[in-house]
Amino acid sequence: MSVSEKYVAAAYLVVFAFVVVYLAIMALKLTRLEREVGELTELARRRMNG
Amino acid sequence: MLAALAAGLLCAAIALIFFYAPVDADQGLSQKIFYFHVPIAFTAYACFGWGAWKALLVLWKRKPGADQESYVAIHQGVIFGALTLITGSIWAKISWGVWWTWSERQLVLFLVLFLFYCAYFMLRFSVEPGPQRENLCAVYALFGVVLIPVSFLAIRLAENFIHPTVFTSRGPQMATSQFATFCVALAAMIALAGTLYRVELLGKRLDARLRELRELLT
Amino acid sequence: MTAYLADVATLARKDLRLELRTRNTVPAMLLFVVAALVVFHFALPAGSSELAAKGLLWVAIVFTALLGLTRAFVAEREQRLIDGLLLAPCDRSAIWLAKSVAVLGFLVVAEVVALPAFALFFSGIDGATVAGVALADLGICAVGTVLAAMAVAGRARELLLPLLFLPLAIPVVVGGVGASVTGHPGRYLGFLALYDAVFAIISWASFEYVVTE
Amino acid sequence: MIRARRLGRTFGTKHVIRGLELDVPRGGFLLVTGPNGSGKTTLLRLVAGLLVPTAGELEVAVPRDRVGYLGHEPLVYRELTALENLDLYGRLYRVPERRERIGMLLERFGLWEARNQWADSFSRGMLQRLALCRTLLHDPDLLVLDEPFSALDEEGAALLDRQLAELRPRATFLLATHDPERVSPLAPDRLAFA
Repeated sequence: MSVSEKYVAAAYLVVFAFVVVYLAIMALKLTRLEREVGELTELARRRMNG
Repeated sequence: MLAALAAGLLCAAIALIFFYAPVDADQGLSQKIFYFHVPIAFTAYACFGWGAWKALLVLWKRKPGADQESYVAIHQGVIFGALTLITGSIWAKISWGVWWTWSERQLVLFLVLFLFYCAYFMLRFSVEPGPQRENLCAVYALFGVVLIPVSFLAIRLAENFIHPTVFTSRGPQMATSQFATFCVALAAMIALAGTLYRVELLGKRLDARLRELRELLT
Repeated sequence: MTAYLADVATLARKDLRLELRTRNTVPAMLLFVVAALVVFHFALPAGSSELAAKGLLWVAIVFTALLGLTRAFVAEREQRLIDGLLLAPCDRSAIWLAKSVAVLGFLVVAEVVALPAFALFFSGIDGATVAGVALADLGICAVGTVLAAMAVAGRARELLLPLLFLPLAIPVVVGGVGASVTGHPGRYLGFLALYDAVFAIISWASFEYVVTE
Repeated sequence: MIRARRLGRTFGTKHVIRGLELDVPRGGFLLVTGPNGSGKTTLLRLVAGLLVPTAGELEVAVPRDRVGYLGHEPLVYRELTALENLDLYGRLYRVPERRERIGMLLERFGLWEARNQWADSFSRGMLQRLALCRTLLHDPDLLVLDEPFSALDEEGAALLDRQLAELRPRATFLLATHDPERVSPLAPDRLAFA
């Protein structure tokens, strides 16, 4: 791998890394949303029979 | 569906770039970055344009969801802008041995736009959510899209007194095969941006709806 | 149309009278620009070219304008006086035009002192530079007033305005420095005029939305 | 004159006004009461056109130059004199015989002697009177008054009462106050905010 090839690989890696980090953030957000929905359904159930 | 398309196009693009496109005569393998760097730049422009279009809808048609869409689009634009700057500086490192060069117009323009749109977020987070924030962000987004051609012209004018352009690529004349690869790569990038845009927008709408639900219940 | 200009004149006169009464913006800008030029003198090492000094003149002008713009809507904001102007039947863009003219006036007063001081400290000022400064001022005031109104709506006002303003000032600096440094300033003055026209129109049209809450 | 359908206004996440129905005929007098922060001021600012509704519709059948608004802030420049302030607004509202009208109003509200003093030197009550002059300067058809009696001494309040009575037949009123008894003889209908 000549020097420039290493850089090419680095560039593609950076792009790939950004996408992966982005997906990770999205995943975190989804889990938070899911927990929130859980809380709300719990609240609603208590409200219904409360 | 869009996500599947994006995934497919991305794989096709990578395959084409590495196996099909001929190695460039003078720049050798480094020319491969070109297939990623420039499409990312065009995608960033597309995101800013889309953000400005949504901003126009906010001001003109008072569409309710438009402000959020404009925000997410510009957020995508800044992400792709950052990628453009990074891949651009890597390309500069390979081709000319320097991590940053003022002579590459595209790069300098992106630096200006990057500063500008970071200020967009500063503005957005310093104003209370509400009609005024939507108007301010929309107006600023429109200023941004007007700034793109103006600062492109400025950078070109600036070149002959900052230092004459020593080396800049005139955008290599592409053989048909290279051009085909380029188009696939561009389509892949735009599809990727579209997918991320939709995902983030969905996330934000879900947030808003949950907040409403929480209000109703408490 | 004359009614519109009458409103602009009324509002601009109000701003000028307020400034004469309180005298808190123009003196500050005058002192700032001269102090900046002195600082630049020490910032430039002995051997540096004359062109560098010209470039720094533009930096001084942009930051002096920034100082004036930061204070542009302070009175309207502190006593919520913007409501009084918004209630009035005049077109909201008249408020923008009047405030731009007022800030332009303050900036010109500061430059009337700054340019001779620059000629004294560094090197002479040619006609192109003065033309460049004049055209740049128009653009700076037009765009800056809208941004000042935006920044005032936010929390961190003094921090926000420079961030919003500087990226948009880059083309003005390029045009200005180009006009005063290169041999053929024509292109740059043309560019500045284009910048002024484009951004004056978009500022004029968008100000209405910037002030509605 | 003023028609609101499912009117709503939100600040950030706080719904200050939600689903408000309102119908004030021409010449009507609506008294708005309620504790602080219950949305009185928000409603008045919406009607005066200083705020944009975030939900529902609001129709005010009065052009902007026929509306007089008096808020918590007097909306006068502290570094200008009483005369200069009124002259500024008089020009903006294109009031006919501006000088005479300003003189008459200053006289009526007992500010004539202080006409050349800076608003800065005015007491809270005098500022309120100056603000009243500003509100009535262009003889508005719709008067939006947010707690007009606040900071007024006995004499000032009497002046205002007389002014309201005089304008009652030919203007529409929207008045927010804490002691409705003072104005209730004039106000047939009432809106109480929870």
